[in-house]
Amino acid sequence: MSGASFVEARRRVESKDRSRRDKRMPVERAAELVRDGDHIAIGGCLYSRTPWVTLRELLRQRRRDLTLSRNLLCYEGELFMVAGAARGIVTSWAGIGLPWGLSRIVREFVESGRVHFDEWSHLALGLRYRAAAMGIPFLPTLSMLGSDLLARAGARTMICPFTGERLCLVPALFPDVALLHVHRADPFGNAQIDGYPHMDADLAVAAATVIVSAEEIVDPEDLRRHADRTIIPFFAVDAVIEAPYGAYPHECYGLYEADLAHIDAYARGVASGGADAVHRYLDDYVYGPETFDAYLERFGLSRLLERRRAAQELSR
Amino acid sequence: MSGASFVEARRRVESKDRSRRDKRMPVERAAELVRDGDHIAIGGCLYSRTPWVTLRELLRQRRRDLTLSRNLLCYEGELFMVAGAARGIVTSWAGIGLPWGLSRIVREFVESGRVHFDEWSHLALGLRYRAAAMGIPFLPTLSMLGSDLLARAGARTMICPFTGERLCLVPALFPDVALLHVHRADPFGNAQIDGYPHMDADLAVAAATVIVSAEEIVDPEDLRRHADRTIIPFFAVDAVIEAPYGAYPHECYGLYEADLAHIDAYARGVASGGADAVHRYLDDYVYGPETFDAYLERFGLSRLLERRRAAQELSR
Amino acid sequence: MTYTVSELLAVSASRLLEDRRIVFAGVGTPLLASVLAQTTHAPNLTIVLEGGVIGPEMAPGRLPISTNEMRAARRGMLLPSITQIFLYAQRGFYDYGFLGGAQVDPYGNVNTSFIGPPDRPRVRLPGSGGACDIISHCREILIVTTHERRRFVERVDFVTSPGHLDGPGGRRRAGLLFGRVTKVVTNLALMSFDPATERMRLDALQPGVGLDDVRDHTGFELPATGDVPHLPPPGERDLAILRTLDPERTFLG
Amino acid sequence: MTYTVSELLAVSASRLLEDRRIVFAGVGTPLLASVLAQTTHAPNLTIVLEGGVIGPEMAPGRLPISTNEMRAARRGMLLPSITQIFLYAQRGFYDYGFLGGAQVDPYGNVNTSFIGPPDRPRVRLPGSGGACDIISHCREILIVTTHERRRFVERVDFVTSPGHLDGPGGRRRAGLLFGRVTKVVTNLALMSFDPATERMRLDALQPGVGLDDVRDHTGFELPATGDVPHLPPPGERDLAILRTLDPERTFLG
Repeated sequence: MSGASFVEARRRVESKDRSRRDKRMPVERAAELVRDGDHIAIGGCLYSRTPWVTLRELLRQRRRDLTLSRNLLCYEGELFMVAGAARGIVTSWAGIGLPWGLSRIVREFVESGRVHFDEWSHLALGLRYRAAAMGIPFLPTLSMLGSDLLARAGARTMICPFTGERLCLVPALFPDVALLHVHRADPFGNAQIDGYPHMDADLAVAAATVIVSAEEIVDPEDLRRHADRTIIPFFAVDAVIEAPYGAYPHECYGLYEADLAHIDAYARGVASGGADAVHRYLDDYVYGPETFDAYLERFGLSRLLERRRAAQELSR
Repeated sequence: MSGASFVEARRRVESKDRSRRDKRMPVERAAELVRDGDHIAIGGCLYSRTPWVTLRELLRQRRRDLTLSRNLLCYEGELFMVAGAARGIVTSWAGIGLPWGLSRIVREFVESGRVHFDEWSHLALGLRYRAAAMGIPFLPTLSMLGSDLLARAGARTMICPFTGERLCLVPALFPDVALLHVHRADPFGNAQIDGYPHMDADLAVAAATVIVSAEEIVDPEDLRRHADRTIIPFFAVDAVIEAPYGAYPHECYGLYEADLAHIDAYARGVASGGADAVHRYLDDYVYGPETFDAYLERFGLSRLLERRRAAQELSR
Repeated sequence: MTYTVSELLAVSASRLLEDRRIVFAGVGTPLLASVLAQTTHAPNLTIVLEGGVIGPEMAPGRLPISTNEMRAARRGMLLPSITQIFLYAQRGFYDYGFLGGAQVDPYGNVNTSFIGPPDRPRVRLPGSGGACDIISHCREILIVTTHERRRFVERVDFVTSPGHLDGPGGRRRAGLLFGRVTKVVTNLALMSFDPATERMRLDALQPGVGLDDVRDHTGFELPATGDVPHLPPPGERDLAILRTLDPERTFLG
Repeated sequence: MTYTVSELLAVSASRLLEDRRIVFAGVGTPLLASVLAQTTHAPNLTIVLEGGVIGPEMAPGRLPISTNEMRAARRGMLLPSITQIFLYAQRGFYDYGFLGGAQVDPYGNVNTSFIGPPDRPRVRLPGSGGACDIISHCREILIVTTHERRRFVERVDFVTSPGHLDGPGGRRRAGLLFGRVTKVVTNLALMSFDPATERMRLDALQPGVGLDDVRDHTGFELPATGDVPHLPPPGERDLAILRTLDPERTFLG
């Protein structure tokens, strides 16, 4: 559940094929890289750059016993819980957003013990990914000191040999798989993100297997022209999926705003209908549409284009 | 010599004026922010983005007892040693470059004990700056383990509480001042770098006082349009200097190539003439020209333009 | 002049923010308070948002629901990673941080994790998010929340975010060398912490509120030193600005 | 066919680099060897340079003098910070690392810091640069250097870069869990390390070199198992490629 050990994590990087090669594949094949029981780190944050195209396929392929980690977990967590795909979450916060209050589903599954909720502070979880990305077994921080999170989460304290003061040590988190959705990638897996990068660059280097979906697959020459903007290196990436609107109904900075009306409808449905409403949503948006294109068609082209215009207006 | 302590470093950030305000000033005034005895971290690397405009002014203002730190120290170190301005260097490597062999000046000053050479591995020094930038007293690494550098440099080891294995801990390095040369900055100190960023972003946040020279001062609106490229935040910066060719005769990525012929002439002069040659160089390029423009004129416009064309050709 | 609880909280909090400072703000009341301060007495206040935005400028009618969305990034000066945003806090760059919470105790400890015993909670709350980090790293922490007896408890069920912990020396012993909780703003009162005990004390009352109202809604003893003044009510201009910012009253209630 | 020592070293080293791998290369011989490998048997070899470049493609006649300059960044795919470049190494992404040194001992420990006692050195050398990091983090380390008795010493004056330290278990005891020095390439021989003792042993001789030549130029015992074969000489095509890459012979000597 907590990912690979430090030594194992290094061995997995050493032994995987890190060569520069064409890694494009359909999402159906990419999702096969994920196994039951894996720890999956989800890129983006809340309803920004959520890798829906790949998450949806994991649900369709009925993966089981997954642990999901994410800095702020949005309602994708609810879908995995209700679908019986997740046995644990590692996050600093689980919900949807301020206007929607507590998540009824998270409460049901966590309070009843069906899903384990491993809580870290936002920075502490970020540092766990970063420690892994740096190839070290932990990072020190002043976060979580004095809080009840520290002992419960499994962090440790030490007396700093340089200052003589107490420090919190958070262990590296090496996910089995990272799912990232980016603005553009080349076929080798080099990738760029516009706007806020959240924690994706660390996730890409922390995980043993990395699946990148991209709004656009571009020629390596196009990325080379702005090489200083490329933040995910090909040698970390195992699969590249072409997926315009791949984060929808969540946002992709500069390209489309989140479909808040859709999110609101989902949240209201679940607030009144509970898990049943989530089952219906799974039927309608996950199990029903056979392809990601068919899924997008459920939202309708005009809605997609409207969200794109809204984004263009905002980034002007 | 090793910069501020952990607690003092935080207090200095808290108590400095971090407000968003116009920080443009001439280099003469910016250099007055540096005091005798300060630890100065130098941005860029070797002969890339060396902040010559500010370094030259510190020499002109006859600062004393400085400690210079830099990941790879180029011959600016020789100038400070011969000018009597430096009592110590903290670096992973001191020289000029492969074709020029050992530095006669570094050998003379270090072997005779006049200048202390505090050696860290390249990564270890980078992690010292990064620990400071992260606001933590140390970072763990596997670098320097087993080497004689570890004990000599003042790193420590610990048994990792998560793996049970030995780790090296490198202490945060909080410079008194960081000198950075960048491609563009706004008057508040927000700054962008094109090409390889070296360690400048960490230095900017590690140091108590930050002096940024920029090829170009731009309107804040211009930076906002590509906010995801801005890597130095205004709240860390204390002075902004407008200085086209501010790194010359070293390179500035995409704008001008290093003047290797000039560097070669300097190196050959010192190889045969020793400290006397450095004194002459100081007279000719530092104490002589009263302004940075006058300094650039010593190289000649056609040379500057030729180096610019060479850079454009390379980055095409 | 009538106003909602959220409007009152936003105005009261905004008055605590000095110009030329840097505030780490969440969405909702903290962001309203910060933008209001920018529009009135603190034009050079810089806002930082957890999702990865430094120096955004909010558009009226387009306030973000989360700090991780395009509306939050509008006109941002820097867009760092989330980890970087918090590391700047740990390094000491941010003057103010805002916190709310399901439970707050007299030492300013805050719980956003569990109601009831953590191993078998009555309510599993959403969790820390950045709250534990904000309270650990920002120079001054402002707790802003509605004033209810079940919220202001003698001992939080779980310390998600450490305030003064168990009183003098508590933070230091835990290793928290920097930052402190300084003020608590509610719809009934403005409070701070007694330097000797580091327990909450009453500084001022909101307009029309009596001492007994506050004590009835507080689950622990809340001492006051001498006469307790009343805070000035929200001004017309304050309310007009807030209502322009949030015309659909998503956050104003 | 005549060739310089540098040409011989570059060709011999290039033959050790497999296709589809990632090599952390310095300027001079390591870069020549890597580009030669790309041009011959390893078209999908990726070069990484310390100054902050991943996947550059070198232009003939424009080889960089340092890894921190525009010529080194030519057509680079990523340009990360220097610290990041090394952290990718620490995470385990790089297959090969190159080292040279003023002194090398039978365990592959390398000194680039001091000749003589560190507190009063006869020669203060330039220092580690990234050498200590490369030897600590890359999967396989290749030491490439000229073969001189004063260089190949029984004990280095100072361990700048830890090889096998004092033999079996040495790295592990020090905390170095990953990577190892695998080969030593000189103008006289190709060497590796005996798995039982982790001391250097002779694998092959350069063309025209005898066993005694090697032993005369080595300051420690250098065992060989059985007959020691000769390496094939540089091919005409190898040399032509190198000479096109470095027409001014800045690095080829």
